[in-house]
Amino acid sequence: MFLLKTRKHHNRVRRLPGLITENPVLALGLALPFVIAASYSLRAALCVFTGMVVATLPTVLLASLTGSRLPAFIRTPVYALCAMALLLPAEALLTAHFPVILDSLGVYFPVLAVNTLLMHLCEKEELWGHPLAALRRTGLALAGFGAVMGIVACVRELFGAGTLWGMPVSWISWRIDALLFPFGGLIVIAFLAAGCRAIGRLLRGALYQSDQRLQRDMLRDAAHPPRPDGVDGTPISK
Amino acid sequence: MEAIFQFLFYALTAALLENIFFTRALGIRHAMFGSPREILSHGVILTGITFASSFLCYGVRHLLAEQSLTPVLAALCYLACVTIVYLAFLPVCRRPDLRRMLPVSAFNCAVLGALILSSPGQDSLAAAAGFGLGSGVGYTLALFLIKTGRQRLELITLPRAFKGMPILLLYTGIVSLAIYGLIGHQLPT
Amino acid sequence: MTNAPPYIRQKDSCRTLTEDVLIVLFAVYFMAVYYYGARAAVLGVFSAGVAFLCDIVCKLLLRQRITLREHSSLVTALVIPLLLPASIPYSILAAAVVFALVVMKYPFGGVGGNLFNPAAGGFAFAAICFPRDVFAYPTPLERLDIFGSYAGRSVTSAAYTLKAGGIPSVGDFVEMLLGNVPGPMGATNILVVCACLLYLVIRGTVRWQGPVFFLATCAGLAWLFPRASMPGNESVMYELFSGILIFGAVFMLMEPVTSPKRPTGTMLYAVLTGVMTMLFRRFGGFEEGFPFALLLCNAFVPLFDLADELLHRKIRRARLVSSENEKAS
Amino acid sequence: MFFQRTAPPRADGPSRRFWRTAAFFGRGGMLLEQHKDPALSRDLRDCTSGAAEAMDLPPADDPGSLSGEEVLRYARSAAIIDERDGLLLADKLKQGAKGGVSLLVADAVDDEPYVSSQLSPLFKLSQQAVEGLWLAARAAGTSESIIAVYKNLYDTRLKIPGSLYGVRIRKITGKYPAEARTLFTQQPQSTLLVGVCALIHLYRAVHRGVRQTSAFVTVAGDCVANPQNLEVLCGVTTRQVLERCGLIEIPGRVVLGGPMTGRCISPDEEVPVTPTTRAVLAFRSNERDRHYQCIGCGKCVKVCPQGLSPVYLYKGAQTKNLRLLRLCDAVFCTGCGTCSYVCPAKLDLSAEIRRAAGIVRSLDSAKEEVASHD
Repeated sequence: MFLLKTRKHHNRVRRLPGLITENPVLALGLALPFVIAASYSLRAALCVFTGMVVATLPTVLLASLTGSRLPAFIRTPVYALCAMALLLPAEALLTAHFPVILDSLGVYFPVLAVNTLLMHLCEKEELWGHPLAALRRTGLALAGFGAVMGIVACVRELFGAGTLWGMPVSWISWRIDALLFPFGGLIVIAFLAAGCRAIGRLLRGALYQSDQRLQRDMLRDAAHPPRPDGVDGTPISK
Repeated sequence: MEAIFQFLFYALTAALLENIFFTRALGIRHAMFGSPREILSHGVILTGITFASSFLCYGVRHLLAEQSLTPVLAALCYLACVTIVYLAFLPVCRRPDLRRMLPVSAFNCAVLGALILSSPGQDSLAAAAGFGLGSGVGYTLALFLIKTGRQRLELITLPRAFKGMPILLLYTGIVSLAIYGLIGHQLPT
Repeated sequence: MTNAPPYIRQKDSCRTLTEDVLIVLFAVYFMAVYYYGARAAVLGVFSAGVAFLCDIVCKLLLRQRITLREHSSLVTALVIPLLLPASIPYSILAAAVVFALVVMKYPFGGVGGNLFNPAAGGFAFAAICFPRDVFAYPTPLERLDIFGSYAGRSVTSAAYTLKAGGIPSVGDFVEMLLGNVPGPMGATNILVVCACLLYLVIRGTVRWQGPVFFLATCAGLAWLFPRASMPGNESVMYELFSGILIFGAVFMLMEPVTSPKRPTGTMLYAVLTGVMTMLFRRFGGFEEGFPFALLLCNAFVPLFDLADELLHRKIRRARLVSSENEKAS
Repeated sequence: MFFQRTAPPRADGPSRRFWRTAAFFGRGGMLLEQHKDPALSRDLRDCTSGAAEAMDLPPADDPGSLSGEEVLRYARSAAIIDERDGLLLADKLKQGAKGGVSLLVADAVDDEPYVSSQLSPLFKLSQQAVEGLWLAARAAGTSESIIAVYKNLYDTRLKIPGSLYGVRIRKITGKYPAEARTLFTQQPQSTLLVGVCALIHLYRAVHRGVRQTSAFVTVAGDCVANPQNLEVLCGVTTRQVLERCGLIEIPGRVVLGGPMTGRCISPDEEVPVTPTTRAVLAFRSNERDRHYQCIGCGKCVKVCPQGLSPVYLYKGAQTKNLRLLRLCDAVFCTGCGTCSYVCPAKLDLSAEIRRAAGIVRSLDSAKEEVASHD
């Protein structure tokens, strides 16, 4: 198999596991409740994202430092309590700016302390003992999570409530209220995940086709090399 | 007698009406894989922990009723209760797979979500316990329903982009659309 | 037909099966046009057009063969307008049909794969997103202009008064039977729908156990727990004739793809749907609970089929044992 | 096609009666239009042009006094093959005699449409058939013998007498596949089914001392000019048989055996006729109805005589889901073809399920071998 371009693309993408290839929400299915039920408006999505960042980043750092030393059964409670403790300042900060949003989020802000993205990253043995790698991996995962939250929140708020960041948008005349409820989020996420998977497959197909064309050109060149053209096309003897 | 009625009423609403899986989309991670036996053990552990810690949380709520607790602080206390119940459960289950599954089943969105949701409305212990038990049982039934859906989806030739997680999310979305018809309005999250 | 035995096949195919339902639907459309004028027919043609476009796009995306012989999405598209009022704006009808096909049917693999009834899904989506338009009905026999939005006085249907706990004073038994009652476009003319049920059962497209057990359960529950203080039989009449109960029992309950495969499973499915419908009507948020109950019970159909398979596995074993005993004796 | 024995639970006592009544209701099968008429009413043409091979045994001078062993020796030297299942008639009769069979049944059950290759010899050469039946009864040592004939509502013009030369005729009516396959096979020890054509050949072997060189074949189908029953030499190719009956148009496909369980050969292929080919049918091929998917209408489930659910077996076979194939007992399928006949989506259910059942059977037998080794 001749996969020059595909391999080059794959090496480039492999270094960013969270954003492009293994998106934690769409591919691994982590932290789904927040993307489904809590991202009905852009501001709510921002609050949940900041809460997630504040809760996850330090906890994973702590996990990578103390992971191998703590016994198995005590690890999860420690991470959960640490994440919840970290959420306290985050909540104070966010109630200052968005008191109404945080109140309407209700259960979804405190539950950030036990979300599956956090547990998944803390239990990764390969990150134990390498705080820098853990930081990088968590950063990418959170970026992937934030990207999906942003897209879903924009779609749902724009078509669901006809507003963007609270301000009504002029060119939206009708509103689909179903998008604001959890089942609307589930359906949007399902189509987003399927779409991303289909686009990924199309991209890989295009790369493969270009590889095949490249191979055919190289074979044709190897078969009869292009004549090094002298003034009147006579071969220049080496 | 009145407590029993309240217990049953809250258990039923938590299990069928305000099912935390379909109406609040909490704990979807475990709906995607797992054989019926794993689902059963996950559900039983989850229900046990939620039920037990709902007693503790009720006690905590009464002790700290005076101070004005911010939601996250209250959640911290509930998490402490869950940890206590989790540590109490540890010596009970011996089997290695149960021991490995215990932390995952104890600390997930469904448990903490159910406890936080049960706090505002109820004033009596029976109501809180009923809500805890009902949400655990409702969550397990929801997982089994998704399991039968998954078995049915294996028989159909799905489009390639929808195989696996996307079609499961769509299936859950349609069932929660149906249950939304029963509630009719957005539940207080 | 093919080079695998048997080489002779029955004449009717999927096409004739769906054509039976189409013939019957035209009868209901005829009644709708009689009551609400040409707008009913234009709504049907419009939704059929939208469904055809969705078909083309989705089949191209799924790389499926586009044949004009398959009418199952046409049936869905023609059922949805009959559930909605005749004064429904065209945009909402288009949204319901697109949701029914693009979200409920094609992601599950096209024609034979959907697990949920697309028509019920389309109506549920429209009811949740645009409740004002879906539950405001024009009075029958009143001229509706074909295009544009409806400006007349929209009335509430019998289901609404039942939901509010009152006794619907819409009309006596004959009025409701003939459909001269404000309500969904096709679902109010009970007599025609029952004739359609008879035709479908005789043609074998619909198993009789489904609608019969479903309507029996609904009638029983309506008799036992009337929603307003009225005698049993009146409560049964109002419950069955209001909303889309009987129309749903004929066209949506026994959709071949989403209903159980054996008669025993159909009975359980119909009883559960009946109980759920009455539950949704009494405690639900919307005046019409049947589509939501149907979607929920479609999720239980794999369970009923599994129970059926285990039951018939025992029957086969019993037949085996009985044949062995005869051999031994 | 006896049942594939899997370990059945012992259901006895009152529950057994409940299950047996439940089993009775799930009879399944369906009423097929028989199309037997032009072929059956026409007379049986003998196309063997008198080529009869003499046997090493001389014809018996007094057939009435032959003992059982002598009849067996005639059958074995005439190498008569029973057209029902392709076994040697001599072996079947010997096994019947050894097993103490009480009832010998002359099987003229043509329950597949178009096919009447057992009915017309029975009625056209009934004297030879009955004499052959007595000889076979003596060979198998059975006390009682009857003739089983299939007739359903569609072939109204077929008049079946009550008895034939004193032998009672048992009419089997009802749906395809006929109960005879399931009724008689339920008591293999007490009954022995022998084909009518084999009995006719036994009579000729004993009385005329000729070997079996011919077979009775029905030639029918919507491409055949005049469908009829022929007695044809074995080894004659299907093309010659079809040309003898005349073809209206080029057939889309030619079927050996019944239309429900036969084997398809392409029109220009040359296949010799053997004693077990009961019919040669030529059909027009209309390839119009294709590309439907299963819409789960449940008609195949209602029609399956074994009470299986072909819709799930087909899905299990398509997605290679062995758990489902075993749950729904794919191995119980007898390949009668009614599910494919009735399927509105024109899917080849019975062929697919038979293939899957073969896979499941081979896997199970392989598993048993491995289990028996260690």
